[in-house]
Amino acid sequence: MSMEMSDTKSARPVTPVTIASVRGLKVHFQSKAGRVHAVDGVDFDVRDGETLGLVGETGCGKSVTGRAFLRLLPVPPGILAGGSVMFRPQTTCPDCQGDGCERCDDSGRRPAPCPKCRGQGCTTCDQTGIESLDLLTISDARMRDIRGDRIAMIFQDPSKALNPTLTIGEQLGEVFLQHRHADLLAAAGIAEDQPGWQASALRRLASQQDRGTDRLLVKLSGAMRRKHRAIRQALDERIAAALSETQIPNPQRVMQSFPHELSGGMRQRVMIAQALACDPDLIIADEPTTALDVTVQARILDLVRQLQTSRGSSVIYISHDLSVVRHICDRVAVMYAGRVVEIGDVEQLFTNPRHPYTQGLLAAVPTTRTPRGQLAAIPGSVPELIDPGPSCRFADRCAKAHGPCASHDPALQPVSAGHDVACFLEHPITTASRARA
Amino acid sequence: MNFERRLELRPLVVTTAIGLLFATGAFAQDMRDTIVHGADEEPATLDPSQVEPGAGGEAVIFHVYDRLLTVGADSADLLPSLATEVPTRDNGLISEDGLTYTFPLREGVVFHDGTPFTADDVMYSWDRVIEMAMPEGASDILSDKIAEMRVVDDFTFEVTLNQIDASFLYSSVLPMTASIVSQDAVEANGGVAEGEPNEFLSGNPVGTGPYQLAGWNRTENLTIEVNDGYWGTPAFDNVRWEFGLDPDVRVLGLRAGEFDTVETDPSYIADLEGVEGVIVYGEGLLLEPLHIGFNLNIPEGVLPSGDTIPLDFFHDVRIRKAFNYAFDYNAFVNGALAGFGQVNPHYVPIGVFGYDPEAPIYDTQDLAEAERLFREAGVWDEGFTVSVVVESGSLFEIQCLILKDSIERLNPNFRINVAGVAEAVFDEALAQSPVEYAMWAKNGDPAADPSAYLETYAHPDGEWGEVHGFANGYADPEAVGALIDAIAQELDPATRADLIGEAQRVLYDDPMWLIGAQEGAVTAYRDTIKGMVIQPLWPRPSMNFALYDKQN
Amino acid sequence: MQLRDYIIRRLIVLPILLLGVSIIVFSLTRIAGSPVGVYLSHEMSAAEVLQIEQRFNLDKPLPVQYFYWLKGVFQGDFGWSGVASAPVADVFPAKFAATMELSITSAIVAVALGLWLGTYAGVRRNKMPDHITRIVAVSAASLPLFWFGILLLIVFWANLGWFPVGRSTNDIWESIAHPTGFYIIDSILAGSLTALLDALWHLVLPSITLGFGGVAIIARMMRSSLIEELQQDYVDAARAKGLPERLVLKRHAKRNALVPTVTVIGLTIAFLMQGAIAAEIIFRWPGLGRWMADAVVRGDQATIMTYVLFTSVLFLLANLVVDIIYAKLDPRVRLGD
Amino acid sequence: MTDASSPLRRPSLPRETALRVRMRRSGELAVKILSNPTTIFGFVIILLMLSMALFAPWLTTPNAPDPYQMPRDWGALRMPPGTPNHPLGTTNTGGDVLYGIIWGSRTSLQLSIIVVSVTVVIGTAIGSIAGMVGGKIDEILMRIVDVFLSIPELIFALAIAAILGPSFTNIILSLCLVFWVKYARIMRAQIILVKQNDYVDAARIMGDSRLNIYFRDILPNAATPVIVQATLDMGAIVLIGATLSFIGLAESGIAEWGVLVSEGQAGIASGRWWASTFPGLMIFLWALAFNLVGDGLRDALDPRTEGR
Repeated sequence: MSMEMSDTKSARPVTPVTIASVRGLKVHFQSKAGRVHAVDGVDFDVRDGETLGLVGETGCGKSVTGRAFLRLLPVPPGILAGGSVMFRPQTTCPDCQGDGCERCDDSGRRPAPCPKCRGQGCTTCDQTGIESLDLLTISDARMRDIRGDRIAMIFQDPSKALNPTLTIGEQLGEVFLQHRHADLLAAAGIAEDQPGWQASALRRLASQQDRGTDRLLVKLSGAMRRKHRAIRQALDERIAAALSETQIPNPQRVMQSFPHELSGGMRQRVMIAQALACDPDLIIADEPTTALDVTVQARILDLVRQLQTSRGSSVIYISHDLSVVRHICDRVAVMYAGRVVEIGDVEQLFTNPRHPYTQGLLAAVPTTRTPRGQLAAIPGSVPELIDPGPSCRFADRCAKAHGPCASHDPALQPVSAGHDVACFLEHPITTASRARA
Repeated sequence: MNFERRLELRPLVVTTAIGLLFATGAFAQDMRDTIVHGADEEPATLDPSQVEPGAGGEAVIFHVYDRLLTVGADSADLLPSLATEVPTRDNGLISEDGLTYTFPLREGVVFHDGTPFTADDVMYSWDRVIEMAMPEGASDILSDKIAEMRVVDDFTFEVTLNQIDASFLYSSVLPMTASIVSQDAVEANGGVAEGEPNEFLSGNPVGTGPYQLAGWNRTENLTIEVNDGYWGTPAFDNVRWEFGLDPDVRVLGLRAGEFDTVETDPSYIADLEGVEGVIVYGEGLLLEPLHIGFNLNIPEGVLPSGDTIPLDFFHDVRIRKAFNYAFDYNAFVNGALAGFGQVNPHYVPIGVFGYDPEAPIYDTQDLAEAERLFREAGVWDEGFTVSVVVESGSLFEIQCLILKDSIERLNPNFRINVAGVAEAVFDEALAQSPVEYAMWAKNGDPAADPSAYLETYAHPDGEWGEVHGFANGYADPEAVGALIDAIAQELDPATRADLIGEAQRVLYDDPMWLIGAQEGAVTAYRDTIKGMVIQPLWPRPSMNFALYDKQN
Repeated sequence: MQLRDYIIRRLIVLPILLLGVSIIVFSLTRIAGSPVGVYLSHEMSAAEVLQIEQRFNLDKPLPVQYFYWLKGVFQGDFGWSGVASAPVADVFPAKFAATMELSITSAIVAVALGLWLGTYAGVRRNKMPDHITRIVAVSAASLPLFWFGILLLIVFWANLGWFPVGRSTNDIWESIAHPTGFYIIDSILAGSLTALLDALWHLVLPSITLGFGGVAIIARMMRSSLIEELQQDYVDAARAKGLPERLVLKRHAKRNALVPTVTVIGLTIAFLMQGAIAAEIIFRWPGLGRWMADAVVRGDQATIMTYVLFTSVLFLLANLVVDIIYAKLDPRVRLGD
Repeated sequence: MTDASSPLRRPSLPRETALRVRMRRSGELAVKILSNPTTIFGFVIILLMLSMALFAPWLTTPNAPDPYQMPRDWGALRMPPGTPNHPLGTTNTGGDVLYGIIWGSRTSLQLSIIVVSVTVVIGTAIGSIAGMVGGKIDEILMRIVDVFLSIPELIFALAIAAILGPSFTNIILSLCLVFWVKYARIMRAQIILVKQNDYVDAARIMGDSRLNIYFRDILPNAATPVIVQATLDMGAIVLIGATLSFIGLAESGIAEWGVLVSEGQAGIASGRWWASTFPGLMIFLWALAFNLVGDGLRDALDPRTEGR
């Protein structure tokens, strides 16, 4: 695939295993004025270990697409109007127990086997033997297991995404308690199937399913208090470890702090620590540096990059900042008005943009060579997405618009290996299938 | 209403309660029942020297103390009590000159604290009231009349009056002032000091009465229990007064059986008639005429700003008469009082000695006559505005509203402002002399003898006569004063009755009050109470619990 | 440390405010007239009135009278209640207990029900339960408490006869001792189930009446702040962690929504104090409110003064407690700024 | 620096456009307010009440000489609804309940208009002085406000009304004495907030007089919460005023809803429900209407709270 990719961007060569694929995703919002087609048929794949950039103007649907992975869409007024988000969770490689071997490309992880056929291949998994979940249709309980554990999210503004009334420790701890309570119990010396009401009470406490009486029991019984303290201690160790991984100095103190007592950069580090706590397969980073000072941005970006490489997680990096995307991503998908208009390797796309929108976007990025006072802009404004008709969404603003653009809807089609564009300039044959559909 | 259904729930609770009570044994021994009375007003004090006439304490004092004489249930006639005989001229206990009264006293009577009763106690009790002269109390009833008191021997007591006074014996019946307290108990607890309330006696009555105080939880209740060592006919049951309850709550409590007797007024009787287990008692009249006073003594510049009347407005007898003609008596008696009451002439109430039923009275609204008199007085065309001050929310206020409606309907230029004020404000307004309102409404204090009324409410030199300047209004003030004095001093009943009848006629022609009605003596009680009787001469609510027997 | 300083500062200001309140009310009462009326009967002579004025120092100049009143207050003497025919200080404890019992019960009803209802509606925004809650809330805020109480009386007492008026059934009340004056507590101390049931039975209608308005206020605020909190990023962040909705709601959204709601609960305390007057009149509850109403109608100034003073003490303390809870709930709050 | 001499005199054109913008905005605002059905419901009730108050002399025969006194029919006490001449029944003193309801709307209207206008003016003035002048004066005014805020409003008003004596005028007076505090506080806070805006600084730099700045730049921008609060208080004041008269602080016999509810309560044990029920319903509807309109106004003026 991306043969020209520089070493700094990926530590290891990847076989193009697709960890997630989005097909025909449509998310609409019901408003008083009508139905807003915020995301209207988005297709793309996320490959294992890669960083996929999702770029576009505000309101193009990139955040909604990102949130669809975690089903964090407000429903209503949001409507999941169609499509699928297939996700292949990874599991510790059974051959090397995570140490890294040939079969798992030294990553220590392999796609989880299909639970129905145990990896043998069946109709459910399309004979691949690999578990594949449609994140839009799985049960809420299954979704919760995936959230924070297999797929995590880094939010745009850490000052809003951290609960102001809970300490950092409490908020980070929730992730471990939710997904790693078995480890915590084990660390405290309680086996998963240990009988007895005391063990049950502690298990409930460790998995945040405690009843009102459980806390009382812990207060009353000395033995339980000791065990509980052991759980808390194991938890604290994990929280501290997660924090120091994001290069937070003095994690013990930070754990006791409330979000408003930390700087913006520190808060985003906390968010990152929280997202990475359970070694997720996929991280949705929704403009994680927009709310930060420029000086802090770079350090945070480096940190994300570094942690991602060391863990081999995949990242969907949502941003409107092309220079950042170019710096950090392996591949880029350009979105416009609820559609992906161009997708490809970062070098290909930046050196040879094919879609007029991408071209305009790139031209708008000021470089050191841009003369003073000559900032380019794309004329016109983003169209309203209420009940759009069959036409290229960009047609109104496109200098190269011609015949079919106004009456037909272009589809994403390859122009070169790993580089797809949806534009009639590239595919003059009227493939108006979507318009008729 | 669906009252029966409300009662259905009670057995459930009561059964549980009884079960529990038996378990604790709280109810086990006491064979005596307790009559529970829903009272109107809590006593401020139980000291006979300090209790106000008509205040809640008077009823308690009535039951725990005795007086020298008493009034029976059936009539206004005097009966012996701590004195063994009622002094009369015939039995020689009133001296020939009518000034000296001798009271032979009962022997072997003991106070609740065990000390014996003697003539010294009588002397001490009356002296004490006169000496303390508490402003709240009514010491002048004794001090105005008595020239000298003497202890003749242990069981003979003598009083000499300033002048002949036909109503004096009734003074010895009044629970406030005339009750006999234990000298030893008082001397041991603060003694007597002029103008200083006695703390001990205000909460710890030591008397000889048929009851003794058992407990007083301020703001909640007061219990008296039967005095087993009583010299006279013993009482049947203990009594508990429950305080702090609105009239309608008392009525409900009676319906629900929480109370055996209640203090109520005619407007609630409709809610009680026909209720199972409740008997409505509606015989006789209270001796507290509901009146509206005319002020004939208004100083310059004190009237409320809206009033347009001249200061001598009520000096004109035609105007006073016109008001009396204009009032809608029917609305008051049959509407507000629900028929429990009677139109009353003037200050010789129905039921006191000497009342002459033949004398003319204002008893029907006569608007034509009222108009004629107003025109004659020259106020018809110009009109007037006058304020009448009254306690807001009271029956008296309703009387004022009826007056307002009556007068204002007569002529749109006539305006009556009903100035409803708080009770304390009203009391303060009336304590001013002269009063800063042209009119006010309240009721009279009960008395057993017509002279008490006539002197207080009609005599130009009497209490209100002075304050209101009756002398400015009577056609012949001296004659009225002389007539009332004569009634007070006339000891021959027949002659006295004639004089009283004459006074009624004089006061009809020259009225100083507008008397809306004489309120009916009504009450209601549970049918478990036997022997119910009401005597308006007993302190409010005119009940003597010693006569009532509760039978379950 | 900072919180403690704040509390101390507030407690120091409290008596100053009370002094201000007492001066205002005292001067107002005395401008309108002497309180001598409660000691008088309507047929006293001027000399007798003067005698009584001297006994109570009412013949002195106004500032001296205020000094005597203040001195009395410090000695626990609040004057003579003409309404209760007893010293204010003697009557106060029992009435206070009665009112507190009612107010606390109502507050519990209002807070518990209000929070629950607000949460229920807020989570189901724009669905049926939410619409109903909104209608109930706006209606309840407009409902004259005294009228609502009367409607309850008409239905549940006069017609159905399910609930009584007053505070207790007399015989049951008499059957136990009253060391605290709180009927519920006393009945538990006495171990009397009958008395406890009697206490609760009498509390039902008045506490519903009194609590209802509070429910509305609290539910309304809880609903709107919960809706606001549910739109915050940190709620999505909590969901993104994989937390079950129960915890997202309880630990994150609801807890934070409580912050603004707590200030409204503070307002509800004032609402309860005010409402207690009408509720006590309607249900014949022998508490401070009814006493105050009687005092107002009969011009009993000593009672009015005491009531106003105690109400403002309670009110200020309650507000202080609310501030403290507020600071505890939200670490960002810096008190006293 | 006077306006005329100032070289930086503000051109008159922007003010006109500002006015036009404001007019356009108020048109939009009206549309926005009226798009809410519950607000319209509130308006309808208010209109009905107002017309009832306006046409009271034609709807009933006014009681002579004082129409604000209940006409008492002493021959028809405690009559149930449906009695001839008394469609909604009579009170304990023979007052016609329907008459009380109709004329009570006038009493309530007087009460709320007088109290709200007086307290808004006083409160705005005091709050403005505190907010504009600041310093010692602000400090003193706010300490006075603190004292007033140490007692719940109704209880303070109750105490004052009790002292003044029972009359409807005194209820109005006592509410005026208590309610201004609220507006003073809102106004002061708003002014301090608005003062921080750049356009106020700009106006100051331009050399506008303080009074000018206050009336042109600060007051209009600070008034919104006061307007909303005043609308809500139109209802709340009738509620509190009725509570005071219920407790017994109005003169008796006056056609006032709270008085009627109070008079009626004595009869409910005996099944006379009507004398309390109907007037209470009127108080409820009155307060409800103003609450609905006030809420609608707040939603329209402060979009942040919409739908709550």
